[in-house]
Amino acid sequence: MKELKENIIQRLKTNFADAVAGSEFSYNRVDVHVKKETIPSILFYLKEEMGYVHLSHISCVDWLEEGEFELVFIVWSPVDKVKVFVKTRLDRENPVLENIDMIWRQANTYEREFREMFGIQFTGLVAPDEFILEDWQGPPPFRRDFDTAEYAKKTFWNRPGREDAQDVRETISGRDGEEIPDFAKKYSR
Amino acid sequence: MSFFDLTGTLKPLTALKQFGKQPHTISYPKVKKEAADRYRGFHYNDLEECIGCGNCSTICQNAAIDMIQIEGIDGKKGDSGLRPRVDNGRCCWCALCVEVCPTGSLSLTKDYLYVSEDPDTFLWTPGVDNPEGKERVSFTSTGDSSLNVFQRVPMRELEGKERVKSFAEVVLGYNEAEARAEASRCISCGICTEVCPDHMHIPEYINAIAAGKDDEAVRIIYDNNPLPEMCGKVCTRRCEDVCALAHRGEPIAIRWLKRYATETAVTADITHEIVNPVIKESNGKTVGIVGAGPSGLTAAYYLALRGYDVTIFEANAKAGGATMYGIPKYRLPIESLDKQIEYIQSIGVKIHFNTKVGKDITFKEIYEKYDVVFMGVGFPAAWTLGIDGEDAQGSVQAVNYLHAINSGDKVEIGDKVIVVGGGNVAIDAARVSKRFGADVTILYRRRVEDMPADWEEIEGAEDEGIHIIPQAIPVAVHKDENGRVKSLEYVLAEMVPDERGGRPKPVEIEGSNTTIEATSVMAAIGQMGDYSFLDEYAETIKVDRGRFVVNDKQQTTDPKVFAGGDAVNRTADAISAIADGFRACKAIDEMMMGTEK
Amino acid sequence: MVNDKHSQKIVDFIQNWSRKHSIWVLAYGTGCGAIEIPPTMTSRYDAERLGVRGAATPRQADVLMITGYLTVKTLKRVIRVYEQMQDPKYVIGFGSCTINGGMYYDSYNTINVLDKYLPVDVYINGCMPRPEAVLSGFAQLQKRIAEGRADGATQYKENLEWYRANQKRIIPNWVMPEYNW
Amino acid sequence: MEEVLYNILGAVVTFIVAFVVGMTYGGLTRKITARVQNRKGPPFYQNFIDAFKLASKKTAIHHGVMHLMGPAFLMVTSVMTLLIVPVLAGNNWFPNLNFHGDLIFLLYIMTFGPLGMALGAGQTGNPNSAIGVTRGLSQMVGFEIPWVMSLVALMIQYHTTSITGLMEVQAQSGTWLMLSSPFAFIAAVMAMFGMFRYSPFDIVGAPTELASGPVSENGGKFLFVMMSAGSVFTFAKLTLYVDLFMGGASNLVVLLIKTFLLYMIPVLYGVTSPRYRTEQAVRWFWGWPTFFGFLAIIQAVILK
Amino acid sequence: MRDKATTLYIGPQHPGITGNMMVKVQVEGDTIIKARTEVGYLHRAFEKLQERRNWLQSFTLLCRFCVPEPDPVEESYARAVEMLEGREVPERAKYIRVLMLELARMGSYLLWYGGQNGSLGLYTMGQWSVGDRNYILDLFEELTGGRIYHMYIWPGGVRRDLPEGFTDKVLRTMDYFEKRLKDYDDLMFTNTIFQKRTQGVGVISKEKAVEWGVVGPVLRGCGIKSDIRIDDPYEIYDQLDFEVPTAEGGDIWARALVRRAEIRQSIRIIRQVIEKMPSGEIYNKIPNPLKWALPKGDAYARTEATRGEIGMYIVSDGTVNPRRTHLRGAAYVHGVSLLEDLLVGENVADISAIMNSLGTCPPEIER
Repeated sequence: MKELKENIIQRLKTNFADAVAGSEFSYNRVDVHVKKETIPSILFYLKEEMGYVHLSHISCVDWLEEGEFELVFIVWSPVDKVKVFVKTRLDRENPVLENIDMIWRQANTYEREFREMFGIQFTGLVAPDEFILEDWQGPPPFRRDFDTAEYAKKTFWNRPGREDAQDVRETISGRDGEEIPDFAKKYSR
Repeated sequence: MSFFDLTGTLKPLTALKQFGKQPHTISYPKVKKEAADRYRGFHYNDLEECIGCGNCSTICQNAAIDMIQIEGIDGKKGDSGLRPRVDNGRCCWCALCVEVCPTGSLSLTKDYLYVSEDPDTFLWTPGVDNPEGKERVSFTSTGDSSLNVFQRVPMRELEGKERVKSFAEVVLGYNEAEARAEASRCISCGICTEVCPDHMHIPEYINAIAAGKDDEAVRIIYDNNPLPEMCGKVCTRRCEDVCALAHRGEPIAIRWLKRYATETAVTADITHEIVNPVIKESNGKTVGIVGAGPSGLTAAYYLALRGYDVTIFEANAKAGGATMYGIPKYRLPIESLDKQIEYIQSIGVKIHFNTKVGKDITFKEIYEKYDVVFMGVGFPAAWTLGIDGEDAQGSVQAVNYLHAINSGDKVEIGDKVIVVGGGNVAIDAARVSKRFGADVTILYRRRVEDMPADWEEIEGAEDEGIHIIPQAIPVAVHKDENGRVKSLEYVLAEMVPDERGGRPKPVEIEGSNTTIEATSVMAAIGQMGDYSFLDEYAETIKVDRGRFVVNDKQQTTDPKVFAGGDAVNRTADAISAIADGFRACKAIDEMMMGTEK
Repeated sequence: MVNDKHSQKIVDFIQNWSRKHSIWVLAYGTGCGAIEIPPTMTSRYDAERLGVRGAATPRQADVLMITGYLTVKTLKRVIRVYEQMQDPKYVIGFGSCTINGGMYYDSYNTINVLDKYLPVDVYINGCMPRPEAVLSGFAQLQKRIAEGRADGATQYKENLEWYRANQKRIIPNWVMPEYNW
Repeated sequence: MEEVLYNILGAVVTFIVAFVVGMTYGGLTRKITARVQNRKGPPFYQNFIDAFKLASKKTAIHHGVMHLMGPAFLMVTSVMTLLIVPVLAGNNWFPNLNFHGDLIFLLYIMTFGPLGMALGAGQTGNPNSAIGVTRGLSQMVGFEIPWVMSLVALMIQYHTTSITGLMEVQAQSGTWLMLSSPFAFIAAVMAMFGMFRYSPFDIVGAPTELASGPVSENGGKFLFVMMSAGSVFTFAKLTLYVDLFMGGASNLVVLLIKTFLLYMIPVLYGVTSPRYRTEQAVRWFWGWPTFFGFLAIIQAVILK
Repeated sequence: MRDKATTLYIGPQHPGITGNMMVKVQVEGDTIIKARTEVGYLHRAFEKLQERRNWLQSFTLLCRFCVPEPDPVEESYARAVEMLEGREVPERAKYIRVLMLELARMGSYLLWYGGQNGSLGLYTMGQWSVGDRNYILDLFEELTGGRIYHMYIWPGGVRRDLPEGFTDKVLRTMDYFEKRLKDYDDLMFTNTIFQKRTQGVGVISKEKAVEWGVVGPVLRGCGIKSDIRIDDPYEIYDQLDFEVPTAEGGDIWARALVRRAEIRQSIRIIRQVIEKMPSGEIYNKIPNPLKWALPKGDAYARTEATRGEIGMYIVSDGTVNPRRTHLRGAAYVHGVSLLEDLLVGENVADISAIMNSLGTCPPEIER
């Protein structure tokens, strides 16, 4: 298994100059980081040359603090029985990636979702604008800077009758006269 | 597909045989099928067992549980007085609230039917609105399934045989991983804070430790306790008694966690750096403090932070009072205490050592020189046993013995020591004696479980080979010809239940007199105050039953004089003294700044 | 004769009785609660015993079951469907989500309180309500009908403006025919 | 004059009986289906409750005149059929408009209702209705062939185009036509599957495909009218079959037994069958049923 | 009507739709010339909500992803968390998990029996199988305390041990189903009309299946032997003896045959699991859930569900809340692009049947 995994990384590295191996795992998983320009070619290579015929998943992670989106393509080979995670980072301000739905057709659905939920543009993607949301006016909702609870509170109504709820900590500190300084409050639950 | 598929046409018709069979329909309104024994239906809360910790409310990802005040349930120590109310318009019956309930009072029942036309009737207070649920409880929390971690991270200690060899600290303290693990057990309810005399911000600093922010934890701790490391080692930690987890498991090691956090600040300088205290500009007011015990130091520290000019008069050569001289060094190393006092001094508190008020300086001088006086004088004198032969050589008071040892003096105790009493002082004296190679026996009037000392201390003593004779009342000390202690005679007692409902009383068993040999006898049955230094002020500053009379702001009958510590409160422990000092500080500040309400 | 009080009473009684025993539920699984509808309707619990059966289109249906949460997108359709239904019509709120948001109280895409947008006759507690609970929900609705109190549709008409305002507040692109009852 | 009044009264009675029997049969069907489906099912009078409820519903659907006329067409068709079919031989309470050639007239009138429905459904603008109606008409084309062939065979064989004529034939010979003209009977029964629109020929109003098809825009009172028309029509058709092939009935009990037994054939087969697609259904009707129809005609030509 | 294409809206309110979604089809006569799925009616933004909840609280949302068969989602999440954290699961818990998963598989297939036949008008089958499914739900209720939402498989193991006499009950239920499945076969699989309606409808070729990322019974119905339980074994599936049925043809009929065989394999697995079930711990307890932070990193675990591959991708930034959880729903692939493509050229009457045979489950698509 170990040999096989090293072999995969080696092959990808020789073919794609920007491929960097990610952390190692004890189970059947290989991580490869590439630049976003390489994504279509490396996926095509994996599918056509190495037998990674099944695109298991595409995921997108918003690393707000780092100003980047991470796209993860998980492909699977029924022969090697190894999952290869191809990861790339996109600039959060201008997230553009090349469309890959000619390699795997189901990628189309993922791309539609990411376009809607994260605002990532896929060049060459042909699909209707709206996927899940309808007449959505806010920012792409799955970005981490969109606060769903606040939006829900503002937009939807909550049933009244629960205003008499009390905080346990406040009740007790009110009873015994404890004064919690402000810098400590963030550690209250 | 054949031209005509006879089987395919006729075989399905065999389904018609079902017509003759009894249908398996449950005629629901007529026939009711009981829900499974583990069904997750409506909540039921045992109101007696619930302590209102609110953990259910915290874990609920739907914000369905509110903690509310209920008529007939008042808060008390260890009980916030609040009870959960479930919004069934939010609940998803995941029963996480059951899994995290520390007392196991909350459970789900087999009842699931509720249909209403009024959407406002879906707010239920379990246990109040469905008292009948008690018999229908189905999904409960057992110790095994509970998501609370009931086992404390064990504290590493020296072996019993090892530790009697020296005064090295017995408790080794948590390392980082242990502290994080222990801190993350905390459910942050804050019920403990009410019991703490000083109302320390316990959940906050534990959470800071759990989050890996030790510095923050130290800052939070120093918010109202200037001697936290001392507390972290020797506090009586009543907080742990009411810990929500203590109901079904071991309480959070609050004391050890405090110790861990404060020990990360290795020196006074580092402490200063971490706490980074904001010292207000001098406001020109002066405060005189009698006694550098915990209460005096606390008052001094916080008054100094508020810009007062603070001076402490201490009779002994070192500050710390009873914590310095009463507690053996294997529990509280002298370096630790020094570090904390150095830190307090570093923010501008002046301490005059070896200055006994009443002898080296009169109380009058202090009273007149300072704008406010705070007295944290403690209980310097000890009770005696009041039995025959107590004047024998080798018969000492345990407090005095500890004081002498902690001062570095040598005391001749021989090889057979008997300690009378069951408090911490008794155990301390016994364990110190053990470290000097003596064979130590403790006599106590009541049973072992009645001993007021910490159970950890008692266990530690037993580990070290100290023999405890419970239900033994000393009657006489026998002297040898040199006037030295030769033996102690005691009588066994039986516990008689108190008719008025109090705790059982020991009653002597006639004729059970026993005599054991001894080279020294130590009495550890209590201490008392010495207020002779007051002189003419004894009239204005009233003393009642051996203690100063103070109001809830620690103000004595003389408005200019405040008092705290053992000389005021009945609990007689360091944290109460610190609380007194802190309270006095606030009251003094209010009085001087004119913000008194 | 119709003006006669007694005969009116009898007519009402018969009407309510037949309405009570014939409840056609619109086949619209708006949320996850739809998973307990098949067991309720099929052989084990067999709601048809009580006269409850499915109706394929809103025109034929009496009851609109809101099975759980409603997304804004679905709400738009649900309003449309509700307005297509014929009087008398009833709404059953099914599960926690219809009462106060349930699990999704903080989701940007689901409404929290159903009765702000549609008149609800009966709420069934649970997440998810068991078939028994669903059946007792129907029983409660039957009771309400028999007592002549199931007047959600009338309320909707009377307070149409209020409902409309609430609906339009969260549905940005309002393209719907006028409600003509 | 009196006779006319009696006839009108009799017609009303016939209608009521047909309605009640049709509804009860519907209810019994539901009950029997339920039992086959391993459940208890609704009470047998459930259809009446449903009908009352539908009648008591306010109905505010406006799609135009033709849409309003749709259910009316159905009702008219049902009543006409009912009035033409002799319910009980010689019973004054159940008069009928028998005349020579009424069998041929029936063939036409029975398609009249669906056509009316088609017009109505077309006007609703609901594509489900439109498609449903198209399917209904295609399917009708399917089952009309064996049905017509079967009737034509009877007409050829017994030289009569009236129902009463055929009944008399049976009364005289003492044998039911289902025995003397078995192929015609088989073809007719097979066509009946299509007529009653139970599975496997219920594609017209298949809820899972077309949301109940032609009736999808009809609720409340419309549906009530359609439902009662359906019940009456069911009764009329069953009576017609009984009259044609099972010797008619002399009293109500015999009639009920015969019709019920006949009715159970499509019902029970329907319970255990999925539905055919339209073209499959048409192909089915043009297969074996038409083949039997041919046989019937051949038999008729030979035996005439 | 021939010359003009009619637009049909199948859903969202439609008895034939599988869940709350819409298929907009343009038809000429009865033939579909264009299809467009529209989803989003059930979008609750689970993954967004999970970012606000901690790792344990997130767990309660999982079973809502796909209600007919919630356990594979729980399983995927639990396994992903365990993978990320390196948490061991006790042996007995693994067996109980497999038992749960297989029971859930059976339940889901029974519901499919109902759905597939309902779409074809054979309601008796639905009444039978969905009614019988209650016996499995009863088992769930007894084991987990909930009929539909089990919330049972959680990180570290399972929540409660088997109640007393539970295994006997399971075996009795299995006996019942073995008998009952024969009746189902008589009614459904031998039925000419069922065969006629399903054979040659909704055909997916092998090549297409690979290109479109088809998974689960649909892929096996194309003659490709692929099952995560065998290929990427999890829990104790590699120690069990069972077959992965396949069928040739790629039409509804082939998929139905695969499912028919799989439900029998499930019974076989359940019998084995009960036979081999070891005793011991069921739960490797997590620390206090309020302060349970996972190490930084990501993990992806996948489970074979009745609709295909269900994967859970989780990313932790080292805090108590997930940075990202992302469900790979099986229907995600089948329900949108594949369905749109597959419907073209089919008969309107078969839309519902095709959707059912693909196992389209809209809450899995939009989450």
